[in-house]
Amino acid sequence: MKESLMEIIRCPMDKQELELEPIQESDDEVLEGRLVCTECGEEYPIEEGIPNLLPPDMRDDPPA
Amino acid sequence: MKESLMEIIRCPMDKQELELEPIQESDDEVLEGRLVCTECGEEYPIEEGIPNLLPPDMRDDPPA
Amino acid sequence: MSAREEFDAWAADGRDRGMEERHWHTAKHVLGRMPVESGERILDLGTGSGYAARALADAADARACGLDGSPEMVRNARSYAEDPRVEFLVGDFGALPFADSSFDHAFSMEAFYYAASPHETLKDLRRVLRSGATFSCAVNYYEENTASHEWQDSIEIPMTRWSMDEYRAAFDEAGFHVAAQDTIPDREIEIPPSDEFPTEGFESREAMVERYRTLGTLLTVGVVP
Amino acid sequence: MSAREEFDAWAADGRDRGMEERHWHTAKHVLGRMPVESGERILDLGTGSGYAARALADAADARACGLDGSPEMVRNARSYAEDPRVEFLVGDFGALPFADSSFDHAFSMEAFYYAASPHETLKDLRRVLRSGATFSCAVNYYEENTASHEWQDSIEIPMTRWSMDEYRAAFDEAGFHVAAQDTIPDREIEIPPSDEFPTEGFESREAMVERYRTLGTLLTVGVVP
Ligand SMILES: Nc1ncnc2c1ncn2[C@@H]1O[C@H](CSCC[C@H](N)C(=O)O)[C@@H](O)[C@H]1O
Ligand SMILES: Nc1ncnc2c1ncn2[C@@H]1O[C@H](CSCC[C@H](N)C(=O)O)[C@@H](O)[C@H]1O
Repeated sequence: MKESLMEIIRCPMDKQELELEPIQESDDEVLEGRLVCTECGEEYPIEEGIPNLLPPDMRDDPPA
Repeated sequence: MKESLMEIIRCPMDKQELELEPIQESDDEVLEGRLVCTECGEEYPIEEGIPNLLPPDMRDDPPA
Repeated sequence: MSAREEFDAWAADGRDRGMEERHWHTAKHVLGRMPVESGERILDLGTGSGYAARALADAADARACGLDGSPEMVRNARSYAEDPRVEFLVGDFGALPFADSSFDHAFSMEAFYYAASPHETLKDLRRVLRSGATFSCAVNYYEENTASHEWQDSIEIPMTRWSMDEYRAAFDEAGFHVAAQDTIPDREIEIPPSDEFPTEGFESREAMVERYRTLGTLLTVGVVP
Repeated sequence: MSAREEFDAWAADGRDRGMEERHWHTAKHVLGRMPVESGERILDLGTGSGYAARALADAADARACGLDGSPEMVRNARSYAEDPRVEFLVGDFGALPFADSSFDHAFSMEAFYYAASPHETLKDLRRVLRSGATFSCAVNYYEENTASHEWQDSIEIPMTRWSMDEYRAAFDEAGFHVAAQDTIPDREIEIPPSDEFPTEGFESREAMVERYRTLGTLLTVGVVP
């Protein structure tokens, strides 16, 4: 995920701004990290360069 | 020309309402008549059922 | 020669019906895309033989009004139409004789570029269309269609030759939202085998294929905000 | 099975690429009509393999963002795209993770009807689109396409089957102006000779011709006022 995406992505629940917490970065992308809602505090993972902005109840792995 | 067209036609010059002066009518159409602008008084002919709403300087027959 | 004399002469020659036949190949697709609801009022700008007004009334149960600057064209158009939902009048693109928000949609085929002041005509069109109305503007004469450039040589009326970008920009400037733009191929016109070229119109078969099958008709659709 | 599990399984099976190949026949025409300007931001809703996002970036020099609810689809889509103008993210049609007026246009192919609350999704889409933005919504599953009705039997996710009229009405209700509606034929899919019918999908050659060459893909284009 490129940082420029921060301009448009928001918390799926309350549409408020997100804060980017990078964990691992490449030249121009965040590969691992977190997006934290500045309003509700909900955390959204960035894994293998892909932000997962599903609502929290849809994000978690289904029970096997 | 059907009378219902009066709802939408206007004087081409000042876009004001027209008054219908029928001369010859059929069942549901005005075949000959005049449309007179309620504002500027300009007259537009209806001939063979067709209203001619060209601006006056374009309407007149070209000199032969 | 004035526009009126020119097009009156075309109508007297029966060119209105010839255009109808050729233009229908692509115009029917333009008409088919228009989101017309039953009972809506549609303007056909530069109606010629009036085929689009007739088709809209017939297929969509719309009330269609065909405007044309040539009294002879309109006389013909009226004589071809029996449908009480179809009306015709004589008027000029430079002074649309309609109230504000008169129409739910507008259509124009191979006519718009004859407007003496196309930017003014677009603005006036916007005025006579309601909010949410569409204007489907179809032309075969445009910059990218190089085969069309020479058409200006055979007619004294000045023709506006915009590119696809220029159409979008002009719509935008007149206050339309550009909703779509496309070139619609003419898949129906017969293209003779290679050995019959050059023909009167085309140097080579490839040029004719490009003109019709690839470029076809440029459609720009605007929506009133 | 949840939507996520269902489509993750499709992605793992390589069905994303299969859909890309088939859907491209009509999707390319939808994309070709979009009035995209260089540098504009486009949303591809239910991006699958991400082909539309790639094509928009490539052809129109746009910045395309593909959203999909299936992490496996998005992983694949990211792996196929090298273009820095293309981005992908995981998200659901029911909770679009974007700021107001984020996009200049939106596109969706064979995905919209999976939305759990399609009316809500349309309203939310309107929110994330700027004034003047278009939404091109393309579906093969719709009321008039009777051959598509049985698709629901082979998938547990509920699918919304609107008619052409219902699409226009829903767009209208969500605050879009309907700018165009059309069925785009698939002229490329191979249709076997009559004696090979019935096939798995079609009783007769006529039924297959109707499904693809006549009905094809339903496109509804909305514009934000
Ligand atoms: N300034 C103007 N005002 C009104 N009509 C005009 C005009 N300039 C040209 N026209 C009309 O535009 C038409 C162009 S020919 C196209 C006719 C028809 N739409 C078709 O597709 O066949 C002619 O009928 C001509 O009389
Ligand atoms: N509720 C939802 N939210 C987000 N994506 C969804 C969704 N329901 C279905 N999808 C996605 O929509 C896609 C439909 S398949 C179509 C993919 C692609 N547009 C193409 O034309 O080939 C799948 O990738 C699926 O994961």
